[in-house]
Amino acid sequence: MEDKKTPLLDELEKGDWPSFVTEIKKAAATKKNAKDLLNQLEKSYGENLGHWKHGGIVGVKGYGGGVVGRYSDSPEEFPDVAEFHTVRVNQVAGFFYTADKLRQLADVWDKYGSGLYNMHGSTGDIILLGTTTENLQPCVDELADIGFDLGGSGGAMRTLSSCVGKARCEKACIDATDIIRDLTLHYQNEIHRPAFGYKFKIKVAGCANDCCASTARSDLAIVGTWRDTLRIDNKAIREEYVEKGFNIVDRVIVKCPSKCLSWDAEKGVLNIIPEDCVRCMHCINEMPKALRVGTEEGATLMVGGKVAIVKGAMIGWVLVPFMKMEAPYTEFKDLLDKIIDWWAEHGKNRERISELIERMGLVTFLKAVDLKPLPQMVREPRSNPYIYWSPEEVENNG
Amino acid sequence: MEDKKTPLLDELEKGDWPSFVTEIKKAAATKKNAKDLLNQLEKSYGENLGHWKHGGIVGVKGYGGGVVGRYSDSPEEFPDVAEFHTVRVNQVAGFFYTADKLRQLADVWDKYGSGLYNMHGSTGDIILLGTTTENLQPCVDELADIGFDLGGSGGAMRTLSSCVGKARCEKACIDATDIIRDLTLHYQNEIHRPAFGYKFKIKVAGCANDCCASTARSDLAIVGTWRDTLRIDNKAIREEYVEKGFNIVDRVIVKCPSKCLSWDAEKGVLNIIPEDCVRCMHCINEMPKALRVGTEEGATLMVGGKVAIVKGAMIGWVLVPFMKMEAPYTEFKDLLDKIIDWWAEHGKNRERISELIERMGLVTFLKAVDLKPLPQMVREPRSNPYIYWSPEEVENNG
Amino acid sequence: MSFIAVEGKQVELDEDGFLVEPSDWNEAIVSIFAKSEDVEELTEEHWKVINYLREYFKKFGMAPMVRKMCKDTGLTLKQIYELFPTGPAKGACKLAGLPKPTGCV
Amino acid sequence: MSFIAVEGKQVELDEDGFLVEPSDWNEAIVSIFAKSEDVEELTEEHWKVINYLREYFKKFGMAPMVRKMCKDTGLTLKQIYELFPTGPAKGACKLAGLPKPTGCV
Amino acid sequence: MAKTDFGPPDFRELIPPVIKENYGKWKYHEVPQQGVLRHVSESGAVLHSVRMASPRLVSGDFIREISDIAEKYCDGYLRFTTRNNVEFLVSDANNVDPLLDELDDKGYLVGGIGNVISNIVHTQGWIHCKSAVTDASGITKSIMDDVKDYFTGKIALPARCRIAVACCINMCGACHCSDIAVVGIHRTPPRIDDELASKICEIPNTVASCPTGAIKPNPRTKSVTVNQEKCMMCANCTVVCPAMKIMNPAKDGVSIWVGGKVSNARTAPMFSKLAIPFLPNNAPRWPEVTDAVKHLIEVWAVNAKKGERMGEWIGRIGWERFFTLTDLPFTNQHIDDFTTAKTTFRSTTQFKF
Amino acid sequence: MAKTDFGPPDFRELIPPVIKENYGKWKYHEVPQQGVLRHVSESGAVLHSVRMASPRLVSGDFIREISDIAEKYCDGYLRFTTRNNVEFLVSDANNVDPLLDELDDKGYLVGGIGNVISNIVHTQGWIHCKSAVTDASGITKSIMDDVKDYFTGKIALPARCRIAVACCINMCGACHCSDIAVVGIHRTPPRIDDELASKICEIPNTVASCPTGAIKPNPRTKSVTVNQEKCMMCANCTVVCPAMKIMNPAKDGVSIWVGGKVSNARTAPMFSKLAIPFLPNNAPRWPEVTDAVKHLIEVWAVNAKKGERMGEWIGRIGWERFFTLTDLPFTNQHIDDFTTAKTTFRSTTQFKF
Ligand code: SRM
Ligand code: SRM
Ligand code: SRM
Ligand code: SRM
Ligand code: SF4
Ligand code: SF4
Ligand code: SF4
Ligand code: SF4
Ligand code: SF4
Ligand code: SF4
Ligand code: SF4
Ligand code: SF4
Repeated sequence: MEDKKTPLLDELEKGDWPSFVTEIKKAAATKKNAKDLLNQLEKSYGENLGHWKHGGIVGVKGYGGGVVGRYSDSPEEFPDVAEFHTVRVNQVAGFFYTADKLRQLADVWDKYGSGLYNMHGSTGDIILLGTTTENLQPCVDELADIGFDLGGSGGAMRTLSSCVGKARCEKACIDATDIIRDLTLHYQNEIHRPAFGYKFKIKVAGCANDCCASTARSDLAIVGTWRDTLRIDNKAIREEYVEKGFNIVDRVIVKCPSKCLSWDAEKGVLNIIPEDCVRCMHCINEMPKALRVGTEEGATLMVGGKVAIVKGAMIGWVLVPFMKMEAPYTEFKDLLDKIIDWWAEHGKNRERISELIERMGLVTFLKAVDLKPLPQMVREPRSNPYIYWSPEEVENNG
Repeated sequence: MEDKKTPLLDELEKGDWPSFVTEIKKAAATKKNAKDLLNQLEKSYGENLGHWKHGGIVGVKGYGGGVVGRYSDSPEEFPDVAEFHTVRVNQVAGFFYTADKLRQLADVWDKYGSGLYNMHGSTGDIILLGTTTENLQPCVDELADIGFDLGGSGGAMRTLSSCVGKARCEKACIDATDIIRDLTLHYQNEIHRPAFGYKFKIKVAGCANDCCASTARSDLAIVGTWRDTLRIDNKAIREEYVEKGFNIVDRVIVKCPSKCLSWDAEKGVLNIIPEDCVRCMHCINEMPKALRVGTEEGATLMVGGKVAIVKGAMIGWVLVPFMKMEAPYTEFKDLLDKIIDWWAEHGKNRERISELIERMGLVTFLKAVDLKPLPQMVREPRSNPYIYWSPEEVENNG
Repeated sequence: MSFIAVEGKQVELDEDGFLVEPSDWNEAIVSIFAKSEDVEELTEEHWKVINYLREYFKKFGMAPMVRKMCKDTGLTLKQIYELFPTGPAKGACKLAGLPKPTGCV
Repeated sequence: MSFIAVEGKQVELDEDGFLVEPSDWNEAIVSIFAKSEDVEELTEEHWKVINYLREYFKKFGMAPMVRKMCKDTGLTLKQIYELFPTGPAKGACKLAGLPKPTGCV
Repeated sequence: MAKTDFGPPDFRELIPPVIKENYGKWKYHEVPQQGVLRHVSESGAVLHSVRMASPRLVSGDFIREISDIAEKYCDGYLRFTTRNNVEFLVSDANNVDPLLDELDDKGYLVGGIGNVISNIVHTQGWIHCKSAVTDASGITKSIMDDVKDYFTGKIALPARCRIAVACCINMCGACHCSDIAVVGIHRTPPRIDDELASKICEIPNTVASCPTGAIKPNPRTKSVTVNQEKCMMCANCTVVCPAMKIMNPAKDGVSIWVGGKVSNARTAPMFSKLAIPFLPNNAPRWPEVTDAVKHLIEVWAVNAKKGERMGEWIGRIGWERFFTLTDLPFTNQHIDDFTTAKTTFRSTTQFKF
Repeated sequence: MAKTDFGPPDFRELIPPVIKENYGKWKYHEVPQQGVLRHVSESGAVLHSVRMASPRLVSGDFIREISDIAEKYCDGYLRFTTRNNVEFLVSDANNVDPLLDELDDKGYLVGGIGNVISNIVHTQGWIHCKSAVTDASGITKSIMDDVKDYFTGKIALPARCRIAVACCINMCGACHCSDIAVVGIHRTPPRIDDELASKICEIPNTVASCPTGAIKPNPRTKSVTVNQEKCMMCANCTVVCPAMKIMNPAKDGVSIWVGGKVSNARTAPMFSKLAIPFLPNNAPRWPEVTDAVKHLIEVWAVNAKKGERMGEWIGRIGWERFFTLTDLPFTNQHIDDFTTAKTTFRSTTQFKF
């Protein structure tokens, strides 16, 4: 292997932000495939053209997914990335690691792969970047030895991820990390053996700040919320904020979307109309030392988040305004099973659940999963007069 | 003709609001068809069912529309409304009449019709309610003698209507009544001889209060506006409003949609950020004695307003943010001709212009009528990545 | 509903004077309809329009839009009204024996 | 790309080991593929799945969705994996000579 | 050939001198009392307009009576408003009170200005339209009898409330942007007379008329078929094809929609949204409908802030609160399923319980 | 058979004792300095988290180095954030400053908390994805070099600004809800290898993959055809059918989108909207793209009120003003023409000149 020059990529070693090129070079010092990755990438930079072939269907025994196959379209030129498959390894909930655990992982990957990682992939997996077909099975076997299992790919339930949740966040209304751990274990088969028409993603955010972008990126988002009133410590408001020059009116009162807050400057008291609060988190975000989420905790379930393909991007829609989330999450799992069942049954190839709901109608979906229509589900009721009446409804109404 | 009882309709003579039943009865005193109208209506009230047949294609010489044909489905039972066509008579701009003019009208209609009127129909016409096929031509001829012409029906430009405008409103930025009079005369052929695939409505509102619901109800709405700054008389604000207890902050400042107003209580001065004002009219509406529209007057053109059939209701879309409207309105007519031409050329049967724009794309339409894309035309730019690039655009951009 | 006698046969018309049974149409009926629709004399031009309408309907199952009809026959709207004073829908379509146009009113 | 010898003929495979030329498929190839896909012995059940896939593809121009395949063959997903340890897409479809599934990954 | 294409009478010849002289020069107006507008010109000239309720459907007697009144107090000048009220255009301020007295004597209602319920915009109904599910005039009369104190200003409201009534979803009254809209609806699909259709139906037009694509040609019968599960009972096909019938007196009914507006004041114009999918079509006085309308007005009037129209109020409190406060059930029918349905789904965790 | 279906390691075994003990009991946090979070528990216990930038694509050396650092200051405990930063979980407050010093010495950047530009969420690009129009890592590095002072907090911003980069419109980085999104795009339609397609294309799937219905089966060639006028160059068909190719190095490019957000704080989540339809794909440093991003940030930073994110700012000033202030052209491409396009048209006379 001659040492090819990479003048274009070298440009990306300049500047203060940590450089992925430098990282690849570090790996390339010992790894031929990392070196050829660099070479092929340099070529792409010169031509404005990627050099990976379409397709790549490789895997390990017993699993239908978890590996994304890749072949170079110029294997003669870059023989060491002729096969360069990535392994999607299910991350630890909350992305928590210890030095030991990481080193174990690095040891395995040094042995079988390129020594390059995405920490983490956009869905949440640890992405082990590049190995050969031959190395896949032993690599996965040794990962199993250190306790790491594969994540999802293909028409499967995808690797679940969450925000840090109750582990380190005072705002968490649900135990996000426990929920994804529990669901991940419960749905191993659905994750590892693709049997759906397309991907199905679940993400869990401890509160409506949605630090894992759950409603934008998951077919089913579980977002923490509360049913009672947020907790107000007026003393702390005064001492930690107002008296220190914090402009509570400009920064909080006028920005409350439901206009349910008012500041009694004389008494130094924050008033709230509890039933009007839409639990947007803003006031709590601004005064974390004085305001806290309520105590009657649970989750709002949002269905249908995804990006543009095929029918356009969607942000998840309210499906269940409030559900208690207590281990073992039976109520949730029952509902999820119904949802997936309906989708798997009626969905076409490569049709996400929101697209199916759009095609068949929200009402049809609600009936299938035994949920009642609620005004919380819509931004507004219909404005067009194209109302469908089932014969039974006509009978019942008059 | 025996005198049938109308117990159900009689119920509608009770109460303080003026009764249409009473009106019909007044006409029925001398008119057999008004009497049979009442009888047939009584039957409808009893059965929850109308008794007019489908269709009715009658008319007068030289005109393709202006009359809505109607036949009773029970001509034996109600012989005097066996034929009961309505005549759509083009109203006077601004709905202005004199006693004399009205009496002339009543004289003709007493002679040939039921003696019943809708003052006015929803499009704006005087609706003469019910006559026979035979009477149509002489009726229309005599209407012509007193200066009344037919309005539109069918696939035609419909009778134009407007708010009262500069004739009686201080807010009018354009001469609404003159505009519809001018256009009505200019487009007589398009109004009287249906040659389009469907109706085309034009309404003119003197300002954004839109007292004739133009953007909701017309394919092309002309709405008065201004380009400079609204006029503020601070003395009047103080004396006519603030000093009389008017809460300017609650009623005006916080309700300004663009938040471009502030009230300097100390100086008694209303400040405006002129370029932020979206000319919504609210502040002017609240303090008519102190605020006035600007002086650089013109109109915003909105295209596509209509109700639900077939593709759902639309509220007109901004097509031209600002156009001077000075007689003889040549710039406007040139544009309108292009619009109608494109629509008549590409529109399907019963396809309104907004539906055609929806089907072919706003950009296609803009190109056809020689208008440039402007951010004012949209609430927001596209959020989906499905961008069409014409080969020329690709050449030009890179 | 009413009936007219056409070449000895009773032909049914609807209240607007349109044929109830499309297959009743024939040239004799055209002459009768011409009178009621203020067409003084049936010229070649009239027949051009009538034949065009019949063919269009046969082919597409519906009447052409007025603009299309003008384009296809080469006649202006004004000429159409000169030929058929009661207009394309009430006049021309009736003479052509088409179903009564039900477009918007 | 690579080639394998099947009954004396060179058959071309793509990098994933799928047939490049669908018409090359025959029963001998199934046996060869079986080995690379960890299928120890081709049973009647295997053939049931293979034949089902081929017929489905012929009829609809695409592979069935996994759930449909389970329903139609009466096999559970678990059983499919027992028959084809590398799974329906990589295993069963390959043996059936279908184009490489390109669904989502 | 008769005279054609001359257009309507010129309004310039039908306006009072004070308008002619001050045309385009009006400076401001005030409302000295409900039902009376006082417009003041830059020149100092003053015009009083007195607004009187009209049933819209009027007789020649009515036309002559208002003409007489106009002659008596306004030199014969009067106009109609875009909501079908009558306005007497009084040039001589001294005539205002006598005019008001006479109107009062005769039992005419005066009002309709500002934060009130003005006349209902409505449609033809059984009086003249073949498509009518219900009678718009009858419902209008029944509602206005009930709410007339809001017209005359006897009871105050937070803002104007514009009501419209349409006898079918063609909505000739343009209900789609009204504070409260009452719309006749069908709830059963159309029935087809195949025999008639084969003679009379312009099949491509009928197929194209269906918003949901429920209609397909049926070459066998030379007619069409309707897919019952896709049919939303809009009746559009029945407008196009006389062989399709949808009237069903036992099942048809009335729906109520709220929160629309037309003006650009404060907010953009808004569509009305479904509040009550079905009420019985109970002529001659539609008690269920009038009660519902009154109820909606009252809940709004009590809860809205000053200046908030129905839609603005709902915009502030949210639809979930609207359904709670009005105690109306939220049903399958409220959930949109037409072409842009997904844009109506709630894509935020912000809501009220 | 290998061990399967056992799932990931249990996080409970990988969290520091202070988290174990105070799990679910955190009371509040503060940010003593940029890059450092100080969480305080109801019990009074304190945890410091130090956030460090990561390129996401890292080597084994990096993994080992951060492990070493974690061992030195955090008993080996660390985590990654949902935006791929590294967080050292420091139980002993005394270790915070030494840790910061060591990171500084080693040239690592610390920051990313609060009203800053945190790490860019990005995708695989030419490094691993067959669909990549551009290289996400390269663009990310180029942008972050330019804006790093916003990451470290050296320059203040009105609010957080979340940037995402995706190498194609599949948007694996979920750009669709970002304050600023950079997305690789095609501008020419796919080319079909009919011969290959006839062998390999699952035609019904390919036809169904087209958002605009531009693809039709071609029975003659046993392949498909693309209607060029309907094709929006989305490349979805090329994902489904290997016989369709769309890469066009000379014409492909980069688009920029703005104003999206994910959190429900204050406003509902928002989609990003098109700001710049096309910039050249100019590796290795994409100067046109970095300039545009910087420009957008600067215009926003100068004009937004405190606390206003990109989309909230634009919401207040309006898109017409956005285009004026940023001096960006508004083009045909900005006007939506997909399925719900009409809901994006402006239905009010309220706008700014
Ligand atoms: C690796 C990863 C990007 C990354 O650099 O992090 C990725 C990479 C690919 N995505 Fe993705 N997606 C990744 C997260 C996402 C996300 C984000 C998320 O999951 O939160 C999205 C948006 C959310 C969503 O699902 O809607 C996403 C939306 C897509 C789509 C569009 C799906 C849609 O319904 O619109 C495709 C297209 C497809 O499935 O054919 C796609 C397809 C792909 C493919 C498989 C393209 C292909 O057909 O070859 C990419 C493989 C690249 C490779 O060679 O490794 N990827 N993809 C992410 C997965 C890593 C992980 O497992 O953690
Ligand atoms: C008379 C009038 C209602 C009234 O009581 O005032 C009316 C009556 C009819 N309208 Fe209308 N429309 C009337 C104003 C409207 C308006 C309001 C307007 O013009 O401002 C609208 C809503 C605005 C719009 O055009 O979108 C309106 C939207 C419709 C529609 C639905 C059109 C659509 O595109 O969605 C139809 C259905 C159709 O055309 O087939 C329709 C159809 C009809 C028909 C012709 C139904 C029919 O096919 O027989 C009605 C005839 C009733 C009759 O026998 O007299 N009418 N119609 C109004 C005309 C009077 C006049 O000329 O002044
Ligand atoms: C007479 C009339 C115009 C005409 O040509 O006939 C008219 C006349 C005036 N309108 Fe209007 N509007 C008239 C129909 C409308 C309509 C159309 C409708 O209701 O169908 C609207 C749109 C309603 C909507 O938004 O749905 C309308 C929305 C307004 C507004 C904005 C109201 C708002 O805040 O949303 C104003 C401003 C105000 O009231 O301060 C206004 C203001 C006015 C003023 C004050 C203008 C002026 O300075 O002279 C006039 C008297 C006030 C009044 O009646 O309350 N006018 N006005 C119409 C009377 C109808 C009636 O008999 O009730
Ligand atoms: C560490 C992390 C969660 C994790 O599990 O990894 C996290 C942690 C916190 N977030 Fe977050 N957020 C994290 C990603 C997000 C995301 C997701 C994203 O950016 O992709 C969002 C949604 C962004 C959006 O809306 O587009 C997010 C929206 C928020 C918000 C709402 C911001 C807003 O006003 O719109 C807050 C509230 C605040 O900052 O006051 C918040 C607040 C916080 C707090 C203060 C919560 C707490 O009390 O501990 C945490 C530290 C603040 C910080 O980083 O600024 N976090 N936060 C993520 C750090 C990512 C990073 O490295 O930069
Ligand atoms: S989503 Fe809420 S609970 Fe989760 S990390 Fe963010 S602020 Fe904390
Ligand atoms: S959480 Fe949001 S809605 Fe509730 S009071 Fe605070 S700012 Fe207002
Ligand atoms: S639309 Fe404007 S100009 Fe016309 S009457 Fe209403 S307020 Fe006056
Ligand atoms: S017209 Fe409307 S936008 Fe302009 S200043 Fe007045 S209230 Fe504000
Ligand atoms: S709303 Fe319907 S029923 Fe009423 S007049 Fe209009 S078309 Fe006729
Ligand atoms: S009633 Fe409406 S939805 Fe039903 S078939 Fe007719 S047109 Fe279609
Ligand atoms: S955004 Fe497109 S090119 Fe980038 S990783 Fe995802 S699928 Fe591949
Ligand atoms: S690139 Fe997209 S729009 Fe074009 S043909 Fe392919 S799928 Fe259709």
